[in-house]
Amino acid sequence: MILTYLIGILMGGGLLALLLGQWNKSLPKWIALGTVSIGFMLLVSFWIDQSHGVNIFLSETWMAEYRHDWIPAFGISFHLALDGLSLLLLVLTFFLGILAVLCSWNEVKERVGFYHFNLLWILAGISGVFIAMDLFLFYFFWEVMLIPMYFLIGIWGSEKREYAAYKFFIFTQASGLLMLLAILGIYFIHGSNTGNYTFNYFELLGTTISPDTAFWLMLGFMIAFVVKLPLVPFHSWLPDAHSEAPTAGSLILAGLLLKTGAYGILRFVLPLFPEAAQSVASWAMLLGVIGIIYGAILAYSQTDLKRLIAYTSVSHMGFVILGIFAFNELALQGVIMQLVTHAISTGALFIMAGMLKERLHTRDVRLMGGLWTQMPQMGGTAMLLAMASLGLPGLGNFIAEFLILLGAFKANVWLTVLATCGLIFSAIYSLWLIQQVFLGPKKTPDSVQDFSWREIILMASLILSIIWLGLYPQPVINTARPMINKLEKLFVNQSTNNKHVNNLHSTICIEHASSTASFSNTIKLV
Amino acid sequence: MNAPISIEMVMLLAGILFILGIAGVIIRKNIIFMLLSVEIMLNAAGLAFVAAGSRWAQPDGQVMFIFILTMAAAEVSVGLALILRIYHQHKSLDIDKLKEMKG
Amino acid sequence: MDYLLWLIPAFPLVGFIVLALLGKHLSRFWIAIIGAGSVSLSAILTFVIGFSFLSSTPTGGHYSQTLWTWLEVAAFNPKITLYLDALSLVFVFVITFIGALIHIYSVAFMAADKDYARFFACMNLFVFSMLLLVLADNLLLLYLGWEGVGLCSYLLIGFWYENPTNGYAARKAFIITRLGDTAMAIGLFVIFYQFGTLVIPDILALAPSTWHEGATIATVAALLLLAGGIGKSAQLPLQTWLPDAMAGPSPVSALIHAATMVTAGVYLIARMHVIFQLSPIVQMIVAGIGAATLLIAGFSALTQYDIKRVLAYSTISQIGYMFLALGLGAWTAAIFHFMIHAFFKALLFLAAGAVIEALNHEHNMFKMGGLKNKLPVIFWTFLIGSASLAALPIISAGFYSKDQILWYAWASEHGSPILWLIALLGAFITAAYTTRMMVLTFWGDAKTSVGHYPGKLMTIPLIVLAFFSLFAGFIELPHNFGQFTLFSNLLHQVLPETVLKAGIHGELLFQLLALLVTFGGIYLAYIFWYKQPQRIEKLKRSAPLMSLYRFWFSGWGFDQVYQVLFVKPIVFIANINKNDVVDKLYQGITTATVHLYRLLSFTQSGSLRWYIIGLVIGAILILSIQLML
Amino acid sequence: MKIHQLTYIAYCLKMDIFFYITAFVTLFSTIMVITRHNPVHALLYLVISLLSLSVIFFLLGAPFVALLEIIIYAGAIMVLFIFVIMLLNLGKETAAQEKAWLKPKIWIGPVILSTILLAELVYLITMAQPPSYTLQTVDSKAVAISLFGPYLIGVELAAMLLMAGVVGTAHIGQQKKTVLHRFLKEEEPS
Repeated sequence: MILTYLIGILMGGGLLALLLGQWNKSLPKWIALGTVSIGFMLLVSFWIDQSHGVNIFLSETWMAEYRHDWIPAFGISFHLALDGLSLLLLVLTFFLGILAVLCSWNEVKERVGFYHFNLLWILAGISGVFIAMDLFLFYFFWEVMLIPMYFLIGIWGSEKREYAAYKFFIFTQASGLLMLLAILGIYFIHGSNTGNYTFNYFELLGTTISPDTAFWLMLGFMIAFVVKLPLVPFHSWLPDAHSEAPTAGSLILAGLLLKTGAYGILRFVLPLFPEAAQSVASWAMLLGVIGIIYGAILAYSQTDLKRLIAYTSVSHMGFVILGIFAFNELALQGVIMQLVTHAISTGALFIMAGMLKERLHTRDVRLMGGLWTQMPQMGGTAMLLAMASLGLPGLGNFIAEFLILLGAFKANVWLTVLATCGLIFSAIYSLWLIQQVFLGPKKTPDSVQDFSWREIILMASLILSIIWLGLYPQPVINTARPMINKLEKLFVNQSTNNKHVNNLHSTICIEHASSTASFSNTIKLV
Repeated sequence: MNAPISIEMVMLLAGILFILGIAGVIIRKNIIFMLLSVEIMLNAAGLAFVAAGSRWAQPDGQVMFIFILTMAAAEVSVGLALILRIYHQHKSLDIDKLKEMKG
Repeated sequence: MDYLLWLIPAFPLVGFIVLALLGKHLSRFWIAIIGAGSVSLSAILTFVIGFSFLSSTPTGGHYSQTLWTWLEVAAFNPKITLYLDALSLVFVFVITFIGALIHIYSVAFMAADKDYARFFACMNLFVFSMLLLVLADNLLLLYLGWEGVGLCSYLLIGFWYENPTNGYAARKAFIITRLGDTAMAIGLFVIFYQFGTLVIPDILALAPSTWHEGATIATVAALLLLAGGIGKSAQLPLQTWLPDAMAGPSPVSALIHAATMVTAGVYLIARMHVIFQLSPIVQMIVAGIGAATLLIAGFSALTQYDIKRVLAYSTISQIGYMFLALGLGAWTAAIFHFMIHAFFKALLFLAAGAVIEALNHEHNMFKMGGLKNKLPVIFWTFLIGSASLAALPIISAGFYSKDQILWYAWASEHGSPILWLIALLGAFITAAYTTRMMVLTFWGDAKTSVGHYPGKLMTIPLIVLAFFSLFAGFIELPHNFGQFTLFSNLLHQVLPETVLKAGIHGELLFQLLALLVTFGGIYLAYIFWYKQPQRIEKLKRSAPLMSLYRFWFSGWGFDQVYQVLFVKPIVFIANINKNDVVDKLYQGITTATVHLYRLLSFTQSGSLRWYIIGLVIGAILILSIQLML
Repeated sequence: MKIHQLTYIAYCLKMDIFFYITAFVTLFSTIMVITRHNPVHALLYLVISLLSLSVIFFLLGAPFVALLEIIIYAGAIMVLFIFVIMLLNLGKETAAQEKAWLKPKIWIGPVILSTILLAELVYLITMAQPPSYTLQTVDSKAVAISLFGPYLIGVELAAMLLMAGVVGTAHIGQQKKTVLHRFLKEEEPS
């Protein structure tokens, strides 16, 4: 039942904020803060008693489930379920939700009620996406999450907000429609195979589809998620949306909306179409690597601060694709770590960019410089965040990127080598960001005051979580483990039919024989 | 008394009349002449209907012709009223003057 | 005693956290106490642990302490475990002892600087990550220390951040070392998939059984680790960052770019010596790189006018010696040279710092001079340091460590006359540029007045380091001076003995030859830069020599080559592609639709005649289709 | 052969020629309608063409329609036309204007188009070779029965159409009363 409470609270809070917004300006933000923190507390308490209850190798992955018929005629039911992956992403949603409300405390002046309504409904949409187990419901939340974000960018954005809002909307909507086609496709195929027409995820899992239709359906799903998780050819909406969105908007955009794409692939594309995913794996990994390098090079040349950070998240998301299509436990754990740590580190960078915009009224990096002297605290946090984004060990991002690369190394050696070179480019743009904004001679004439108490709390919570994830990520890995094992079993028995059968003892220990053989012949090829 | 005229002949005549009507509409620039040519086209159509009706000995052809007549009557009346209005406003009946409905 | 092990890195970490968070509010006195105190505490602790380690070597020859499991996914579960054996003991001793001295020195040296707290915070963080690097039991923890050290060198090189050139030098250092780190990361992947674990002792145990000698995978793994080492130790192709790294304060150059960080590569290769032994080709490459770097850096040092850049190039060339020794399989000689080099190079850098501050930030040696009697302490300590650098026989410690490398260059199994000749030429050049430096800074007439005399806090560390630069050498005497090899006995618990060629003798002859060469170098430099400076003028006039001079001065043109080959293209691509070619694609679609709209609106021209003609054309088309079918 | 058969054949022959004559008259008068400059002449030619058309209807055995044609079409509609033309007094100068407009350059294009259309139409009609049955007459009784039988709705719709026509014409035709006042020159909105 907790699942419906979570979404209900958010939606109700949004409406309340909207209604009370008319009367006085400051009430909506307190309502928003209240609703999101209640949700967060509820979730964390659920997670704590779950982690006591569940032992590490629990086979039963689903922690909570709630099902209620919505349109029985078409087999559509209000079906929510929670497993390790969704729990992690939900906690992340509520955590970033609180930060979003906090960081837009005095940034938004006009129509505050409607602003917080949008904010809360985006969060409701996103948490809905993470726990919906009915494909129709999933698509419903996919749209619910999209429209308020369009308003957020369109109304409270900066100069080119209409262009950015349109672009964002058209990109996501068009790909979403393709996904709807795929959903209907699988709905009808399942219906014709088994007679009962239902959108229920668990029943759709087993449908047997001919390989080429499976390929096209998989592509339908993939296009929606690949646009959301910006993979290179479809990424051009991200920089515009980010640079024009208000701080809270870009925080949620970077922190959560990108994750819905990755979550979608993990939840729907891999389990529903394993063979099709396997066949397209090497192409997807190649696109991922291109994304890493292309995003990094572009980030280096930007002059608008938020665009620069946006391109860095394009580059980081390239790692996610590389990890997903490596199909082994190491890479998948790395992907989930990357989702969490990227959300926090890029979210923090965006809050930082928002603060700089509040102080200097510009996002142009060329006009900033030498801010360290006036704002040592902000400089210190920015340095740490830049180090997180370039993957300094001891911070969360390193764990994620190392696991992804380690996992992907087994799947495809040369692509991983190329991806590791991406790390060099990430160093170049992160240091370039710090050099442009904080170091160098002082360019800004007026004096700028450092962090206020609200900002300190904001930043401290983010930094502590990055460092905690960097030094002790085990809780996150344990929560995601059952789901990952189930996913990996799906792909391990896929690969048993190829020629060198890996040895019998369980998948726990690495197959020496197969990896050395495959690895040495790749080397001989060179 | 069934006349020995073959149906294609009549159809041919109707076709030619129709073509003449279209030519008239296209060639002339004065609205009245265009209206006239439209009348010719209507008659040609009516002829074709009646010919077909008599060919199959069905009254439908003639019924259709009657409908064409009523339509023609209504159309001419409204058309001519419009022409009066145009004449008052533009002081000329040149079709190319009426260009306001541009895309 | 191993339960105290975690305190050694813990002290500097605590120092860093306190200074980073509360730095602004503490007074200078307390900042100095915390900053220098934390490292001295861990130095003292190292003595205690070292003493107990040497007196009663623990079972298995190492202390180890597991703090917590860092990560546990499928079969990959690296733990945060500290592992102290003979090799890491030497390194920890050097880091903490010399680190403490440098911290004490910088208390006085940086007194005038406003970012006092930030300096000590970064220095403490550096010592912490270096200790972590050296005490790590698995390669992932080593990698954490490895990158942490790179970060601190970035922070400290760019310490005076107002000046953008410092920022550029700092970024250059970080990115070039990052090149090596990525190669090393790939090496880690290879090793993990070969042995299923990253714990160093297990790897060294499993390696001989998993790989046969000269296996392709062994070569690949060794090459990748070597690339990591080259990046960090500024060896050939990746050495261009060290001379620019002199933009940082002198204590930083002393600690990071002389004693500890740059030798991280040496530590890595020494630690993973089994892998290198399994692929002789890579060992030859290591020796080759060492020899080439020592020559190139030597010649470049000869032409520099900035005192710190001379020392930077000399560091590169001395590390070249260490790589040469590692390549020859003379593991203990390399580590011995590392220790001795740490002493006298730190001394030289600190003394140079004192000289620079005395002449209020004058870096150019040709503008210095006559400081012999003005700064007597600095002069004597500097003299001892350069004697040790030039490997003055018998008295200086440098002789014992470099002589060993020279001897092994000839006598060891992989040694060859060419390598020995290169090493000898290197010794000659080292002697030359050291005396040149001495002569230009201390002898001759004073060109700039001494503004500020170094206080007691700066001179004590210099004296202590001078003492070690003289007497540290005696713990490892060459074989023909009697069997007194304390240092290598200690290290042979971890590193294998060096195998000599059969039937090699006459070490004395080689020592005499080395002696002659060193004195020759000193005499040559004395003549050229002190006795008859007009010879230099004569040489300056000949054009080819001048172009050679400029070539050497720019570090054999590596910088320009890299600028043209790598930096310019990437910057060019980035700037061209500023607003995203792929975005153009989508804008293309929108402009296409606009054009389509304009085309269609042309057909609604408003003239009735045009519509009717359109009707007729339509009719004709339909009829013609009807005809065709 | 019986006498009535002979008269019948003669009758048919005569009838055939008769049809061709009236067809020729219709065509000629329609062409004249299009080419005349003076609108009144064109209109009169149109009346002739309508009359000849009603004769053809007779020949086709549709006496009711023929009469209708004469009464309504030729009688009512054409008279309306003449009335409007007289109202607009399109006399000589419109004829001159028409002559100016009817330059060969203008009508060459449309004429080519219509000849192509004509060619296609003729080819299509002649190509399909249905056996040429003789045409039967359909007297007005049958027409009336079907008019008020199956086509009842059609008739009602036609009635509505006419009513709409009348209302439309009344509304459009309303003249704006221009009140001539010595000082204020304002127009009452129609």
